[in-house]
Parts: sequence; C-alpha cells; structure tokens
Amino acid sequence: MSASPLTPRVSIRREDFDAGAEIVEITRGRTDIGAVVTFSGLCRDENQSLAALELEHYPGMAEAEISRIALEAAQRWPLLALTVIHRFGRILPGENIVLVVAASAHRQAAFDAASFLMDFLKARAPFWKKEHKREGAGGWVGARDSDAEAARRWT
Amino acid sequence: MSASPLTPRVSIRREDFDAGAEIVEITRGRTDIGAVVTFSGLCRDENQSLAALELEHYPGMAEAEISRIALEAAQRWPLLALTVIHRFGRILPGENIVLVVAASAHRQAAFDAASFLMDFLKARAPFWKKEHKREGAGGWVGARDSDAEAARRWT
Amino acid sequence: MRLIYFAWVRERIGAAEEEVELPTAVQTVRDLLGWLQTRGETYAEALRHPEVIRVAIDREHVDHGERIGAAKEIALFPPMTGG
Amino acid sequence: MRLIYFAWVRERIGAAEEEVELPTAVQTVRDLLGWLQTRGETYAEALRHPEVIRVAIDREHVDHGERIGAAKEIALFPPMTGG
Repeated sequence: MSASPLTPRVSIRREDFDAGAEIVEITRGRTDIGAVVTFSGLCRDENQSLAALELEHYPGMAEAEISRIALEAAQRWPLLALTVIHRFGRILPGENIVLVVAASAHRQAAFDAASFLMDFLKARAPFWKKEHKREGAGGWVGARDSDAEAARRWT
Repeated sequence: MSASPLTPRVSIRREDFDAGAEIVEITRGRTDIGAVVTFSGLCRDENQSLAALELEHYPGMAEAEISRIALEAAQRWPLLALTVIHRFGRILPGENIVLVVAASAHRQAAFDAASFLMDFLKARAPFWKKEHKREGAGGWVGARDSDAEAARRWT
Repeated sequence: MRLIYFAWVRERIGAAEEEVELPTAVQTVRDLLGWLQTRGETYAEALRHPEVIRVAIDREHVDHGERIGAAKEIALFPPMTGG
Repeated sequence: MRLIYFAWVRERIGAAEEEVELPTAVQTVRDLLGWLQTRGETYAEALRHPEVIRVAIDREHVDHGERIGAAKEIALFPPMTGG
C-alpha cells in the first residue's frame, strides 16, 4: 500500500460534529468503499457529579500531530478515506468529544485503523481534560496507564 | 458482566438506514456512554460492472440468529447499547447493507463487540448475495474462507 | 415436515419449499441429504457436494450429524454471504 | 526562545508562555527542565517530578535527551488526556 493518494481530513474545533453527516460526506458518490468504521467519544458522567469538561489543547500542535497519526494509519492500512475531528473548550456530559471515521474496501482495515487512531490520539494528541464538578473541586484528569499500553501494542 | 440489562435492537428490513440517526438514538439523554463504535457495510462495485446486489434471506431465522449473536456480544463485553440492522432485497452500488452500533463506557469493549458482531454476521446470519451484472451473467457470491477464519478467532 | 431451500440450493432444486414425509431410516441431517439426492436429478445436482450444504433445524444452525427428531422446518442453504 | 505551558504545568508555573534566553550550558531538554526548576518556587513545584513532564520542540514530541538546538518554541505539559 505505498503512495496512498489519501489525504486525511483533520478538524480541531470548538463546535459539535454530526457523525452521520461525516459518514455521508466520506461515502457519497463512490462505490469502492465496502466498510466504514466510526468511533464517537463522548463526555461521560456516571454519577451525576460532573458539571462540564474543559478541554485544553495546544493549538499550534494539535492538528499537526493528529495529521501525523492519520497519515501513519493511511500508510499502514489500505484506507480510502479518513476523517478525524477533535473538539476543545467546554463540553457537557453526554456531548461529543472526538470522532474518527475510517473507510476501506474491507472491514478489518477500517476497524484496525480506527482503533489505532484512537489509541494514538489518547497517547499523543496534545489535549488535556479538566473536570468541573457540580459540587466541590474538580481537577485535571490523570492519564491512564492502559492508554499508554494501548498505543504500544501497535509497535 | 453477568445479567446484562441490555436488550439489543435488531432490525431486518428492505429500507435503508441512517447511521447518524441510530447513533443519536442510542446516546440521547444518557451520560454513561463514553464510546460508540459504528460499522457500516456498503455495496461495492470497484470496476463499474455491477448493476445491483440481490440479498436473499431466511425471514424466519435472520432476526433470531442475529439476536443470538447480539446477545452473546452483550454477555462478552460490558455494552450499554447495541443496534444491528441488516437490509435485504435489491441493493445498488454505494448503498448501505449492514449497520452495527455498539456503545460502552470505554472504547475497547465497543470496538471488540462491533468487530465480533460483523465476523459472526458474516459467518452465521442467513443472508446470501447474488450479483446482477451490467453485462453478462452474474451469480451467487461465494463465501470467503477468510470470513470463516475471522469468526473462529473469537472462540 | 417442511423443507425450505435458499440461494443456489433453491435455484438448483427448483423449489423454495416443500412438505415431505421422511422414511423412518432418515434419522440425521446427513441421512436427509443422502435421501434427498435420490429424489431426482435436480436434487442430485443441488446436493452433489453435501459437505458444503448448511442446515438449520427450526431456525437454528446444526451440524450434519444432528438428529432430526421432531423438527418442523429444516432449511438447506449454501454458506452464508451476508454482512 | 519561547516556552509554553499547558494544563497543570501552566497553572503551577502561573504563566501560559514566556520568552527566555537559555544559558549556553542548557543543551538538552533534560538540562532545560533542571534549569527551569532553579527559577523559583512555582517552577520547582511544577517540575518537581520532571520524569512525568512531556515536551514538544517546535510542535513535535521529543524525549528528554533531545538536544534543543535552534528550537523556536518548546512546550511543557503533563501526559495527554484527549480522545
């Protein structure tokens, strides 16, 4: 799969996204795509204690780093289209945070690429989550060892 | 993860589906879901030779078998919601065939469950594809050995 | 008992379904496939490679060694290609 | 050279960015972290566990052994928690 003609679409933004519209955007008018895997990451609040998440990011680097990860995915798997959207700013429980849409002729490449992208986004994309609690102090979310391990399994 | 309260939603139908609407349906009004993995399978036609796919199915068994596979996924992974839609009838190149939407608190369960479901759908759901070519004879699509192997890797 | 056929099994046999009375010697799915092959040229052609035929009894997949028992509906079809 | 800070590194240092002149002895990222710790209590507090601090030079991740060279912008931040 050398010289992939694919240019991943990467968007770092405050606004919400529409996963369905992004899938349509990727597949419209073409008949070579057999499989689309979409990952939506949402803001969780299991015990009704969270007022909001605040997502800080490194504006100059976030898009560049995610584009590097997306290009690496496009080199490792025969992807036909790839979209990554990551929000920043204030995000409420139940809202979208991140979207990956990976399209390929067959399902395994699409699954693997989407999973790879999420593992590397978690480990390498310059974003930091701060919790604002409904009552009491919130704080910065700690990095999970399991996320660093998840990224290592691809090397 | 015993006694999962999850009831998978399974729909076998002629009509198209809207992946984005299904994601919204699954996530609306709740804050316990952190990850949604969506698989869309589409009708491919790489060399412009296909007029249409005809999907035959076993009406009495298709929904029952997919429900069995979906319940097994819900027992193996801590899923919070699960939707499976499989179309039958005449399907044109570029159109949707199958949709899986798996939601969980964390991404790995959602990825694994969606991938498992697709592998088992391919191997066990009573559907058969017939190709109608633009010119010349079409015919029944042969089962791929790789699909049978894909299902075996989960056992 | 009702037999139903799908995809190229249906096309080769030339029928989507039929009611049959099984001989008492037909105890398993494998027996059934062998007996059907004796019912005429279309059956012999459709079931020439019985090892590739998949079978469901009352809408659940079974192996060829499965006993037919009190089955109401037995379906014969090629390997599935959905998804 | 511009230094920029994110998340709790920014909060503990009390600044989002600053321009600095590095002593010639500061050659690597590790040297930089050590030098910054001598610049006052907020820096010492923010960088007390330098091994957890992630660093990017000109918007690319680097290890602590990386040479600073002609870097224009060096960013210090905690392990990332996006996605």
